[in-house]
Amino acid sequence: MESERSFYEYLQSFSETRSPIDFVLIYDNLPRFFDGALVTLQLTFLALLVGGLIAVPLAIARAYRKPFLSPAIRVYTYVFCGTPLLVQVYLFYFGLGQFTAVQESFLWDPILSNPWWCVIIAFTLNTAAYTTEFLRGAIEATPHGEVEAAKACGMSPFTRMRLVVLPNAFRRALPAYSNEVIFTLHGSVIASTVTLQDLLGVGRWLNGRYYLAYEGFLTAMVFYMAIVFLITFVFRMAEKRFLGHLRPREAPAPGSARVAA
Amino acid sequence: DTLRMGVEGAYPPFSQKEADGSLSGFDIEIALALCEELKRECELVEQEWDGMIPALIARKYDAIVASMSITEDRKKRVDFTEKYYDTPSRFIAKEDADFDMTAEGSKGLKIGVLRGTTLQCHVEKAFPDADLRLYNTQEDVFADLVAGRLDLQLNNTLQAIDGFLNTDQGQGFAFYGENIDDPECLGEGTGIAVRKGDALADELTAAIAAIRANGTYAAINDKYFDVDIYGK
Amino acid sequence: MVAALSADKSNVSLSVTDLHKSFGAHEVLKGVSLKACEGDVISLLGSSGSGKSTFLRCINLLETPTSGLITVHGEDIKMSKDRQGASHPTDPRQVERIRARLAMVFQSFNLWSHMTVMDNVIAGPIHVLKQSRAEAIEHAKEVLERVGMYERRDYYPSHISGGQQQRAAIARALAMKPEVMLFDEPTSALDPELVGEVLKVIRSLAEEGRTMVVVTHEMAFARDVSSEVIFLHQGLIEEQGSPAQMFNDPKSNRFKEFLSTTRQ
Amino acid sequence: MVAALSADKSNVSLSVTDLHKSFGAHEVLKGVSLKACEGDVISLLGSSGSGKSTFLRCINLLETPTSGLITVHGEDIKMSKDRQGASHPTDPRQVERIRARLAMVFQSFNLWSHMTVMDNVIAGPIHVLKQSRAEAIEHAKEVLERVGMYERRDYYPSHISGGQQQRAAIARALAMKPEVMLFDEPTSALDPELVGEVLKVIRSLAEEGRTMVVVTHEMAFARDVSSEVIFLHQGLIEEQGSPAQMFNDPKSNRFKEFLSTTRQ
Amino acid sequence: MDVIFEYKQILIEGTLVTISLAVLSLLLSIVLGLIGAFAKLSSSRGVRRAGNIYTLFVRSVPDLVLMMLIFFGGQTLLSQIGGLTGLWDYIEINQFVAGVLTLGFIFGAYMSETFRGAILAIPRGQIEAAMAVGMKPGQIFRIVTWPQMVRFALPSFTNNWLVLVKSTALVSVIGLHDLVWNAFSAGRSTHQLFSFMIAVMVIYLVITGLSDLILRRVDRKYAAGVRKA
Ligand SMILES: Nc1ncnc2c1ncn2[C@@H]1O[C@H](COP(=O)(O)OP(=O)(O)OP(=O)(O)O)[C@@H](O)[C@H]1O
Ligand SMILES: Nc1ncnc2c1ncn2[C@@H]1O[C@H](COP(=O)(O)OP(=O)(O)OP(=O)(O)O)[C@@H](O)[C@H]1O
Ligand SMILES: [Mg+2]
Ligand SMILES: [Mg+2]
Repeated sequence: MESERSFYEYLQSFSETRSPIDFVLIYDNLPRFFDGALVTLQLTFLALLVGGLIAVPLAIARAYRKPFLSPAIRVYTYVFCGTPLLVQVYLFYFGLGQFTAVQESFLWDPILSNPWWCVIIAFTLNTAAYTTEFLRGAIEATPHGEVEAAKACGMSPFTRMRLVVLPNAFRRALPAYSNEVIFTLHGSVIASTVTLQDLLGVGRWLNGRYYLAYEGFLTAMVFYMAIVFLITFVFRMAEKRFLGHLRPREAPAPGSARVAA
Repeated sequence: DTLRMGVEGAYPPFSQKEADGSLSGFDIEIALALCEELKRECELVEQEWDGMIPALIARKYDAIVASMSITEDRKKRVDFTEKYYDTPSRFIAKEDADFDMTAEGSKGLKIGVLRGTTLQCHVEKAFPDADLRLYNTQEDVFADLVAGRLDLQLNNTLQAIDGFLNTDQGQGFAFYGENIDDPECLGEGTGIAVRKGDALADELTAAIAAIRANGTYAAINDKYFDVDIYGK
Repeated sequence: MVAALSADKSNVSLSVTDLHKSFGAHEVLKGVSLKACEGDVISLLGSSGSGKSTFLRCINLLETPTSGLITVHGEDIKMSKDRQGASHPTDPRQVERIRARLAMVFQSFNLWSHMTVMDNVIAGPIHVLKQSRAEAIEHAKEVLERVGMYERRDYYPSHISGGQQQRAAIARALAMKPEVMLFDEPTSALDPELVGEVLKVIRSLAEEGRTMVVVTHEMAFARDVSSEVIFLHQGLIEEQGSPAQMFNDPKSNRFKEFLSTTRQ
Repeated sequence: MVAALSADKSNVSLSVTDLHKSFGAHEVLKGVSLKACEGDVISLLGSSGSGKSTFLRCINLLETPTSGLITVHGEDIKMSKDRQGASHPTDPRQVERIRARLAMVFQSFNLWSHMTVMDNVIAGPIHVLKQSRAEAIEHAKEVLERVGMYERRDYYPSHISGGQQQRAAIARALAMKPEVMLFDEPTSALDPELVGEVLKVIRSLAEEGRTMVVVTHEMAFARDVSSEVIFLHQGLIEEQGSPAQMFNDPKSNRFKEFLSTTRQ
Repeated sequence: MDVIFEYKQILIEGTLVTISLAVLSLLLSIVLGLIGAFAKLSSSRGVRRAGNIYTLFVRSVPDLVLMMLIFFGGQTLLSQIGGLTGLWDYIEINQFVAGVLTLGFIFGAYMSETFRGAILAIPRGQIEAAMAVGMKPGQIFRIVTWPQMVRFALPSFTNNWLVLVKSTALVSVIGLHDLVWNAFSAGRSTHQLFSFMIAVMVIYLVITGLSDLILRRVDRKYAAGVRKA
């Protein structure tokens, strides 16, 4: 208790005398930033999860050039990959909200009236479009010989997909997917422009409330950095676990008996 | 040298954008009139509301003429001129609305205000449990009120009348409750903000008095409003 | 041109009759026939581009033959023509069933890169033959030991040497308990010592009486191990016969020439 | 272990003395010496992983030797050690100059994939030897004709067959008018007919009296063409001598074993 | 639709700002990207680390946050430094210049990854063959590395470019009057946000479609010698 008080006092005197940054305000509002981080994480990962699930069948349809379906999906990915997310979110939020027909439809009350849902839908469609495209690339890049080997031992198309093509593609798409996760996180800041109190929203709120120039942004930035480091770490572990076969085999150090796990 | 005035562009009738991209409105014309009075070249710099003060401190411009209320909180960051107008603020809701506006009863009420305004301060203080939503522009607040995403919105009465209630989209909405009385948050009228210690504050205060005296202020006032908005 | 086939042997495991295959306007196989009885080892020789790989790939329908009949253990693979006149297998199920009985060892191994050696070997038995995992692993152990790869069972294909990959691919094929094995240049990329190793494995399979068709450039192997040698030239069987006959007394000029260059 | 070098011949084009090379803790070359006079053809034999490629790559400093002296036409390549004790060439200019006199033909060709065969051949003469374009093209024509690739001069490497790529790589090396040529398994990936073709070119270079060091698995070539054979084993010269002596009367057990497997 | 036509002038102006902003940022990011890529591939550990920190930092912070920080914070900091040291009174960071610098800085980091990957994708043997002929490092870059690198870099480069064009929309939040900003203000003034958002989407699709076309041409040019599957 004692030390905490003195820390707070130290912070106060430090902020007043020696620093252009007001640490006291940041410290006082840390709980809000944690709430904001929660919103950010929720938006990012829910969008990624649902978007990822949508992307798999779409990517398969694209990779195998299903007639009609594939061009239709391409139009979808082209529109969502080719226009700014900011505009997409506004279109869903303010754009659709203008129409009485939309306001009176069954979709309005639980879903479109709520900024959270608008943002989630826009994010999900957006990340699904990107994921579809690079997953398609990974599926198409499956070594032809491996598919033939699967055919040659009599596997059905479904088994081939499940056992050879998809595991292969997922693993190869992993680095690209780590980028997509980070870009989705970066994109999630747009939520703050439609009233959601995500991390940046809290940062902007702090700046707006106390008329500050950078304290809110700086604090948000530190939180974002922490999240990205965490994501990067998780992906590094995943790559170690799943991409073992793509790494060059490290020469065993002399004298170290390597036990196969 | 040029005097750069920070203004907003989405707060009719104080400031708005015309089809040709030019700005108009009460704040805009006041800003131009002050420049003329000071015999300085004038440049208008558009800025979204929540970056207004940071951008001033960052010297993107030298003064803010954007319906900014003079409050104690803001005075910690910037200096103000004397007020150049003073109008009250009031909630707006659907005509038939009926809410419990006590601190406890307002729990979960969806209230929209412009981010970084005195009104944000007031709602946070008076209705801590309300679902406060912060917007980048006043137009977005109205849009969501109409869309039904908000129960109430709070802003300047004059702006609300001309920018909303008297327009097509404002049909079916009305003021709700009385004018807000919260000097601590809402301050003492609307002034022009300048960087701390800038002598420009006094020059502008003098200029405001001058245009009030020579009738320029009245002319602009009458162009936009039926009443004198300077207050007492 | 097609030499007399060793007709009327008891158990015909694989027979191919008058197989044609074109890629666009380019006719790669111009009527190739082959009959392999249980325990036969047929060596397929021929210069680069003569159509050897294409022939093997047609047998298990990785390429669709333009025309011709393929019979595996008495079962004809049914083919039908679509409206454009392109030929297709009629019944995909039948193709899958037949492929499960024909194992292929690819020139470039084609091991599944995201699976360890063990997983490569048990994938077919579990998912195609519907064996239990335990059963498949038990059998895999046997075949891996046979090719001397049991120690390396937990390595990924990219972490083992070429010779080891080749042996893993053979183990994968063996694990399917195939009736016929097709080998496409199983020693092409190996150094002389590894060539010896791999051929030893194939030789031991031959001794067991397994039916095999082997595309090879190793004359010594063709001579010592096979029961029949086929020399393919420009999509046709140029010469065919027992190894003794073919190597000691080649008939066609083209084959003589081929033998002379490979002997340097 | 190092056998007596054929000392005191008139013109020594390349000499390597006591070359060591480690990758981390793994010592790949443990002191290898070699002396090649003008017109010598030295064959380097050895099983996979014995360090043959590493040795060739050290000679033109694509790998930095851990220690040892390399002399090209009387000029020592100067090496110095940095603070961590790692050795580095002292003068990058000298290395570039010496590399221009030593041509290397890589095991995997390494033709520049974005240039046609002709551009591959003239790039070195123009940018390194500072020949004019016309002059370089004229000379390129000569070397391309020599390896029978002039017709294919406008093809990109990916559009010609392996044997043709190999010959283009030889032409690229020849165009530098090198004093010494280093070949790394120049026939490893070819079919028997192409092997013959490529070896014929190398043989004709030998007859012209060019100094060459050739890593090869082709015993017939080593026996017939080279003036000296070196057998490398685990980073050391296990046996060394004239082809006649080496092939007819091998001394070391390891080399005997090696010979027996390659003869099957 | 009429409204859009009425406001076409400011939409056109906004489009021009967006395009020039994107192109200038792209040029800056290419320069920074090449420097970054070579820094990361440098043999000096310190230089390598500097290159890595650059990308790590940019990856860690959302563009918008970085932009706001640089735009508001950077200017304030600059003024404070000027005030404290007395060296300068006020240095204006022009919004457009700030936008170009910020976007260029951010995308330089992504470009450096793109270029590094492309350089690494060149088979080692290609470089070794050039070394074996005796080429100097500069010649190797010009004759072998660059022509091959362009092809490997292009897919990821294209992707970066498309993301960059879209990111210019974020500068509207810091008040630069690009296409999105102008469309927002027009949409709000006329209460026709929906129509203007659709117009913005269409304009963006045209821009991305056009650049796709151009980049495909470049790809064809540098694909010489590549075997088509
Ligand atoms: N998918 C294809 N499309 C077009 N032509 C093909 C295709 N596959 C093979 N060919 C052609 O068919 C011919 C025979 O090829 P194949 O691979 O069967 O030869 P091979 O006898 O196996 O030669 P190698 O010894 O070099 O492996 C070649 O001329 C080749 O160019
Ligand atoms: N860059 C490297 N890092 C670590 N070890 C290496 C490296 N290059 C080669 N080695 C090791 O050095 C040894 C010799 O390799 P080298 O390529 O010289 O063999 P080689 O005699 O040419 O074999 P091959 O006939 O298979 O080409 C091998 O054990 C190899 O694993
Ligand atoms: Mg073949
Ligand atoms: Mg080698």
